[in-house]
Amino acid sequence: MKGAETAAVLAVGLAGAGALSGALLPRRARVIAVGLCTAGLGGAGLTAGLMASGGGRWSAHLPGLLPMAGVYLAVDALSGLFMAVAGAVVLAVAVYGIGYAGGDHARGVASRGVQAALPLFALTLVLVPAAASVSTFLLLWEAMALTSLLLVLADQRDRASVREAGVWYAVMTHLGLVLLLAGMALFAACAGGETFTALRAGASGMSPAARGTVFVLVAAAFASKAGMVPLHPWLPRAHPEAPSNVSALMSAAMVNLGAYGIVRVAFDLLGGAPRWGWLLVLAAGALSAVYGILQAAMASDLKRLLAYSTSENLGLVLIGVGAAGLFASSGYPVPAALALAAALLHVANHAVFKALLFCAAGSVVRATGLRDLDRMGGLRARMPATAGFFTVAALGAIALPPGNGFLSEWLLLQSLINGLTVPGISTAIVLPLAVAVIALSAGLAAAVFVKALGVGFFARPRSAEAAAATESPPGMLIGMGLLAVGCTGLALVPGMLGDGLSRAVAVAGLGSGPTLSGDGFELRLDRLAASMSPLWVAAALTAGLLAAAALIRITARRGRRANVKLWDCGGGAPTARMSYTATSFAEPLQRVFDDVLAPEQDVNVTPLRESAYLVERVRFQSRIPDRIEHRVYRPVLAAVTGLGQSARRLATGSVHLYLGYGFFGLVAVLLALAVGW
Amino acid sequence: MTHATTALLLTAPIAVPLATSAAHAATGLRGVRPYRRAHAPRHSAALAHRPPPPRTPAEPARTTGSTAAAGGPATLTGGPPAAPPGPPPFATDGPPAAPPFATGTDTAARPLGTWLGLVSPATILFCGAALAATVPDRGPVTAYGRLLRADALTVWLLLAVGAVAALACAANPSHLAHERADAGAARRYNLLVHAFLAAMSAAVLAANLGVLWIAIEATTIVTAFLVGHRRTRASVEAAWKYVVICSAGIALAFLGTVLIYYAARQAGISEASALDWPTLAAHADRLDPAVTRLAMSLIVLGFGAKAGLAPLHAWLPDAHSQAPAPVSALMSGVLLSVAFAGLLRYKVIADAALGTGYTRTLLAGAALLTLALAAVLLLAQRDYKRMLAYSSMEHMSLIALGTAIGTPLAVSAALLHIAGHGLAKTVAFCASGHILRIRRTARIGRVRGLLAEAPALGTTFGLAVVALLGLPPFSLFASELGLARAGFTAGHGKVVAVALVLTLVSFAALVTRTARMVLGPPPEPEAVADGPVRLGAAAAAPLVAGLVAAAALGVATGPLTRLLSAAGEIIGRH
Amino acid sequence: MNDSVYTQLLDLACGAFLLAAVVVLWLRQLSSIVQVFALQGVALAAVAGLLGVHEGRWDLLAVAVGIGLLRAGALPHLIRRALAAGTPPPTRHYEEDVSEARETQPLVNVAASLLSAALLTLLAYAVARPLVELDPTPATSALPVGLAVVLIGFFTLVTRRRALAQVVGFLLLDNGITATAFLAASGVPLIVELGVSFDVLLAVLVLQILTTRMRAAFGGTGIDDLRELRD
Amino acid sequence: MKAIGTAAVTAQVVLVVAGAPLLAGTMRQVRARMEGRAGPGVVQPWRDLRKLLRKEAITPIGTGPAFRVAPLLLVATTAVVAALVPLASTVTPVSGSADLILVVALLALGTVALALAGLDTGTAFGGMGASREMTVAALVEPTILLAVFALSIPTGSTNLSAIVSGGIHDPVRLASPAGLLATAALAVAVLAETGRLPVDNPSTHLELTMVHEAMVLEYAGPDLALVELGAQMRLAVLLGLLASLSAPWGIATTASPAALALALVLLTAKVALLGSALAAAEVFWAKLRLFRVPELLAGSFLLALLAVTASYFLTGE
Repeated sequence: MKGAETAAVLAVGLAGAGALSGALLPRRARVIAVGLCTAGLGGAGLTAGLMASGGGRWSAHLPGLLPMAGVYLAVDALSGLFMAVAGAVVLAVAVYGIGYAGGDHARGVASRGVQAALPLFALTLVLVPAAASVSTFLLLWEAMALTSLLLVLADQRDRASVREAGVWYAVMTHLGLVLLLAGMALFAACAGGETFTALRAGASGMSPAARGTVFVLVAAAFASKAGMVPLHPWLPRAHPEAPSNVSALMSAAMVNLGAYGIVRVAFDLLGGAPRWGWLLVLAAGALSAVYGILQAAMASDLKRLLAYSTSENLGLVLIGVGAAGLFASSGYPVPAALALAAALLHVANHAVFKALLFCAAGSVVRATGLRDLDRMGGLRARMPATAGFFTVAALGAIALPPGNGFLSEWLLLQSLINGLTVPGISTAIVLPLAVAVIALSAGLAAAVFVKALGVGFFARPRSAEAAAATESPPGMLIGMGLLAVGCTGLALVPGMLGDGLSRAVAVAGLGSGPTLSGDGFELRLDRLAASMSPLWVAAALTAGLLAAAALIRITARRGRRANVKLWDCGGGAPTARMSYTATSFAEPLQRVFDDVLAPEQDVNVTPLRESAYLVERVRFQSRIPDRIEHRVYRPVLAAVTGLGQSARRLATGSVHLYLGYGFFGLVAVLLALAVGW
Repeated sequence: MTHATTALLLTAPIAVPLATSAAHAATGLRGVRPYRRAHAPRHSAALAHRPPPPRTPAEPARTTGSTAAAGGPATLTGGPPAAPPGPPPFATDGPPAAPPFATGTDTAARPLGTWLGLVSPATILFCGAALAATVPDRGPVTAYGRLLRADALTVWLLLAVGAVAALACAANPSHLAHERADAGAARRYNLLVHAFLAAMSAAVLAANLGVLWIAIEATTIVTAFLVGHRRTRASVEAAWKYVVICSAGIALAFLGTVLIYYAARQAGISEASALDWPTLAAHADRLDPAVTRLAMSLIVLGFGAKAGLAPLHAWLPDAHSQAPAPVSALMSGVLLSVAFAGLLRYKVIADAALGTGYTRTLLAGAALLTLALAAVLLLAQRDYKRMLAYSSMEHMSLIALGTAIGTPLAVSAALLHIAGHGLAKTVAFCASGHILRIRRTARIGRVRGLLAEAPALGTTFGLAVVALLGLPPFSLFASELGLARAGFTAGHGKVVAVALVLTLVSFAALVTRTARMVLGPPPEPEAVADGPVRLGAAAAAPLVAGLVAAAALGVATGPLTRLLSAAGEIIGRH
Repeated sequence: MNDSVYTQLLDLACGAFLLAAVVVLWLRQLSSIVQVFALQGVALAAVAGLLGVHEGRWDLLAVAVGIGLLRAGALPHLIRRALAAGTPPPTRHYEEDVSEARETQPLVNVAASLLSAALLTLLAYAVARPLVELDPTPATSALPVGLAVVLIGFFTLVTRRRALAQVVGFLLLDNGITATAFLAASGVPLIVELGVSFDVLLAVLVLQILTTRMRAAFGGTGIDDLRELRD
Repeated sequence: MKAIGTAAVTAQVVLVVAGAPLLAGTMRQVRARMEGRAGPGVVQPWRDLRKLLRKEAITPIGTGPAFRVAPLLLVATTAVVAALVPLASTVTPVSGSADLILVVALLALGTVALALAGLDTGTAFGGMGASREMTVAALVEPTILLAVFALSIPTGSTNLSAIVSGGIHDPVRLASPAGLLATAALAVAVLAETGRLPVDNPSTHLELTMVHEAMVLEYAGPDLALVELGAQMRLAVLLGLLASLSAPWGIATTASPAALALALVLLTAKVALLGSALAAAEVFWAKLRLFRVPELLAGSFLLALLAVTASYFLTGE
């Protein structure tokens, strides 16, 4: 496979060139050079991925690199799909990044360190799926963590929250690495080899206990990278604080590698995991989907909302992967292949529309400097193109027909509904609940993105910054345009991914024949009487629209549409402060899910000095804390700091104590020897 | 490689540093003393100033009685008057006015000091490289009737000593310049540093276990004065603790050596070669198990003390935080590993005599205990130099864990870890020296926005800590990865898992502290108005070189691969 | 010099050696502690000399004389000089002597110290049992005395509050090790013995200089003042 | 054969467009009669529509394309649903892709469009209506999809034609507990979806209680006509869907014009009957407080969940 190999080498070369130019060139030239190199790198990754998912396989072994281990690379259909997704996102976001980093507000993003780290981060995103040995995978995994940490800390000088987010991100990512290192090292030890081929060969000989431990450790590590609930606190901190083009890359490409890891290790290398393991994955996915979208519904910070929505979408992906594993482990490969195909399609869909959402959010932040939805408004009139792109992406995110999110959720529901043919108590209980979770998260997602779009972009500006907003420069619009084309392409012509998905599923050891086929315009599930042609649905909708417009045109009186004041109940023109903000929009939902969210509200009244009855000022403050983080992480942090404080007594500085340690150590050892240990 | 050249290659690393330190001593004696310090009336000067240079530094002459006490009691200077409980604000020398008696001669010594300082590390590196070309293929070489010997392990350590020494000696001039030390102190400092290098090279090259012990005890004695170089209360306290605890520990190790000697004599090995390592390693199976078991326990306790392992570890944070930056870099970077290499020699003997079980349990126990102590004490750490010292303890326990696992892969990983940690820790300590100079405080809480105020210094310090955290592309990542893989493959999964969790705890502690220091806006915005604090090319060069070397080692060991696996074979053969 | 006389003399010397260590633990006055330490040096030289005579090795005798000079002469002299540099003991004897010359109250009171010395000696005997069984000559059978003095030396090092008392503790530890070396294998090779003695001498010199510096910095040699470097 | 299918589809759409206002008129008439009032007559909604269509088209200041496209999208989605759902015949060219999940999604799309229009006006009523509508829609979604899950179990597919023809050939399935539970859950969901009484009072202008009405407060003239028509069509289609799922007799399964005509007549009868029954029931119902609606929806969700699990436990697969 000459093509894929040259593409990979080209990618590495461009990354190196990008990093050097990022570090050395002056500011203007640096941003453009890095943008072009990263875009080229994304293109190379995309071509390599498409070639691989088209059936090509290549592998490379570089013994010289990475002492005591050597670097192994290999690409097959599964890694090809993820490389293609990562490459596409990197390409579009790099083009967008040129405009974004050029602005005067982006002093942090355009600094040398960040611009040098950006191409390296993009390279790791493209290369992680190509790793083919434990050491190479961990090397690329940690390199991705380090470069993304540098990028998250781009604006660390301006805000303390960025620094705190950076520390949380570094420690949580290292927790993930420790779990992954333990799991993969145990796997390599049991399988007696380090390369993935050796792991595949040795996997059958593993004891169920070892297999279960490896699965739990590795799944936990990858779930934390995908932002699944118990290990998610870094996601709603790192994504909003990172520059928007970086959070687009992280949300659209990096979190997918969490899902890739679980599929690669559990399906391909381990050759299937225990049933309880898959139930765990499914449960984690479901919990993250609901909890993520609930927190998104409550968030009034636009980028925090999008970060929690990433957690929800990855939850849906893991529901698909968990269901596929469940069906496969009870010996039904057909529904398993379908569920896995649905999960992989949702990864692709989510990557494209989430990247576009973050890019649009980035251009809003660039134009207004605001992230708080409550103070935005009226941006549609001032930034029509960005509002248009945000609408296209929101349509994908709310998973309704003309959007691309609908297809993967439809496929996921089909696989779960038809999964009931698999016997067993667990499926009978788990599948309906999974369908209910998907439905609830889809419904809440609709509410979230109506809030984001309606409150953020429509009606009148609620702050001076929003009123002074201007449209983004063409560079950013072209980047967003590319992603919008991707969204509509995936929405209307899903069939083009069809055979790529089937091959990826076959690599995971599930599919014998093609699970879903389609002549480009239609998605037909072969073994089930279900098919979906999104193009026809869109055509029917436009026809209906034109018919209704024609109905009005014919019957209504000729004459222009008059502009009229909004109805003001006779009390004077409605001001911008009267319109609904994100917090008020979410108030009914918050009241419905009150016990889950446990909002903290405090009112403090400052009476006048003279008399307690006269009130000088009343301050109301309401905050929706991340409950799981409070319930799980706060005690742990308190315990650790307590341990640290009490441990200071171990080093009180007295020479007697220090020598006493030595003396008791000596006496203890001698006693052990005397007793004849 | 004729016998003469090997003899030269083996003696040069010891002889040249000794010659350099003698040269410094000579300039001290010959130097014109233009003044005779009038014996000012003895009263405790209110504001302590730098005590006048002591008598000629050639030989720590027998100071007579108390009258010649150096300077009045150095009261606390600098730092806020209401010193909070807990570690005292760093008693810097205070901004000493240029000592009235700055002699004219020291400016002449300045250029002499810079390139003279680099001669000995260059020799060590050159000899190491020359030996590295031959030893892995043709086997060990000996000289002076089996007194000095170089096998793959020795060569690897020589290279590590040379590299770290090169960085530290390159950082010496800028450190001394900024300390505005007067000529006598600077001369005494250089003399001791080169003696220190000579002692370390001797310890590494020694084939006789007795000579090994003597060399390591010599390092303690030489560094005692280096730790106490600043003459403040804290450095005297640190020096005292360092000498007492290390000497007690090393004495136990000598008892262990004596018992090994006794067992060897009872096993019929002739008196001349009873302490010679190769013969001992060859005939170790004939040693009496009970005596060897007792001896090995004492040696792990003794050499463990010098290598920073529990239970006699407590001197390390005090000594490394009070010593001048290049010295603590040398001590943390490579002295701990040289002492640990001594322990490795004994491990080979004990494994042959007792089987690998005993030493593994001892070493793994000491390693986990030290790792736990370091992690817990890092959690609430408030002084960044002590933080770096505890990080050295953490890395030394990982190295001990690697050797405890014992397979060739594990030992190679441990050796690579020694080299990587040496380089990264040297850069970190030298950078911390500059931070101390710029911000005049060692408290983490009072250092803010380093990247904003001094970008070059902040970047190098940040990257050094990134390397210490075990992140790619630095070699500590590759070695920790190798360690974990070897541990699990050798069946010690649980021990390695516990170690990984403890490294996570210290990772978290290190990240929170370094982030607080390095990130953030500049402390006084107007201070940065006139441009950030420049570090200067001379001071930045060693730091950048160290980071580049650590990264290169992490990407590929290249020519050293053969040497590393050979060294791994020696220790982890069985 | 037949065997029985040699064994009795050897045991006498080892007994004196151990007794000196216990007495050091017992005393308070630093100057008398140094006195007893010098006696212990003489006993150690006697042990070495007896072994030299018994095995007829002249180098061993020379080493014994060297050991005697160092451990009974040079080291005590250094410590006395350091002691003299401190504040002189008060002339009026009714005044409680808080000068540096007295080990006011060690960390562990004297009774407890003696008890623990006894326990440590028992431990030394238990640990040394396999060493003795390996080669049951009269010399090796006295090995436990060496180990006991090592443990007692370490105990003194740990519990003393005066700097110079700690130095004496360290030297006791070192005497014990040298005694073990002589009793076990009649001394380590000459180069090693020379090196070790030189190192010990240097160590004591360093400690002595540090004591003077400590007196300058802290105004006294109490170890409890050394508490400022803490976490 | 295809001609009959297309004829069936066009007939369905025309019947729904024309019949919806009449259905609304009959329901109001039934309700008036039961409350002792004379009632404006069945054709009144058509008269209102004609009046509104002739009024002047207006655009409130500050509103954008969302406000203008929403009514068109509402009518379009309902028309497409009317085409897809096998109200009259299961053998139509589009019955292949008549997927129940697609139908539910299209209806949700209409709701989202209207909510966005409400927010676009920027007034308090628009925001309040949109927020409440999206809350209710989000809570209804699980019930509807679980009801779909329950209905699709016997036929093994979510295709509506398959479900309906399955129901026709095997009527016992409709009377089974799973079928009944699913229909009950679907009925409650339809009430919530169309904004009928227990969830929202369609004829109220009291800002504290109105949900659907608040979003469309700013519409006037032809746009208001479209919104009204869209709401009535949505009610008609959903009642038709409910009828064809729970009582599928009479739906043409063969492509013969006679069967088609009979099916259309029966469809109108069934929907009129169902509409008047709903109107009669509404007389006795009072509107639930907004924050008691989730309890109602939770109850219907439980019905749907029981429907799914019941069908599993009973059939013992």
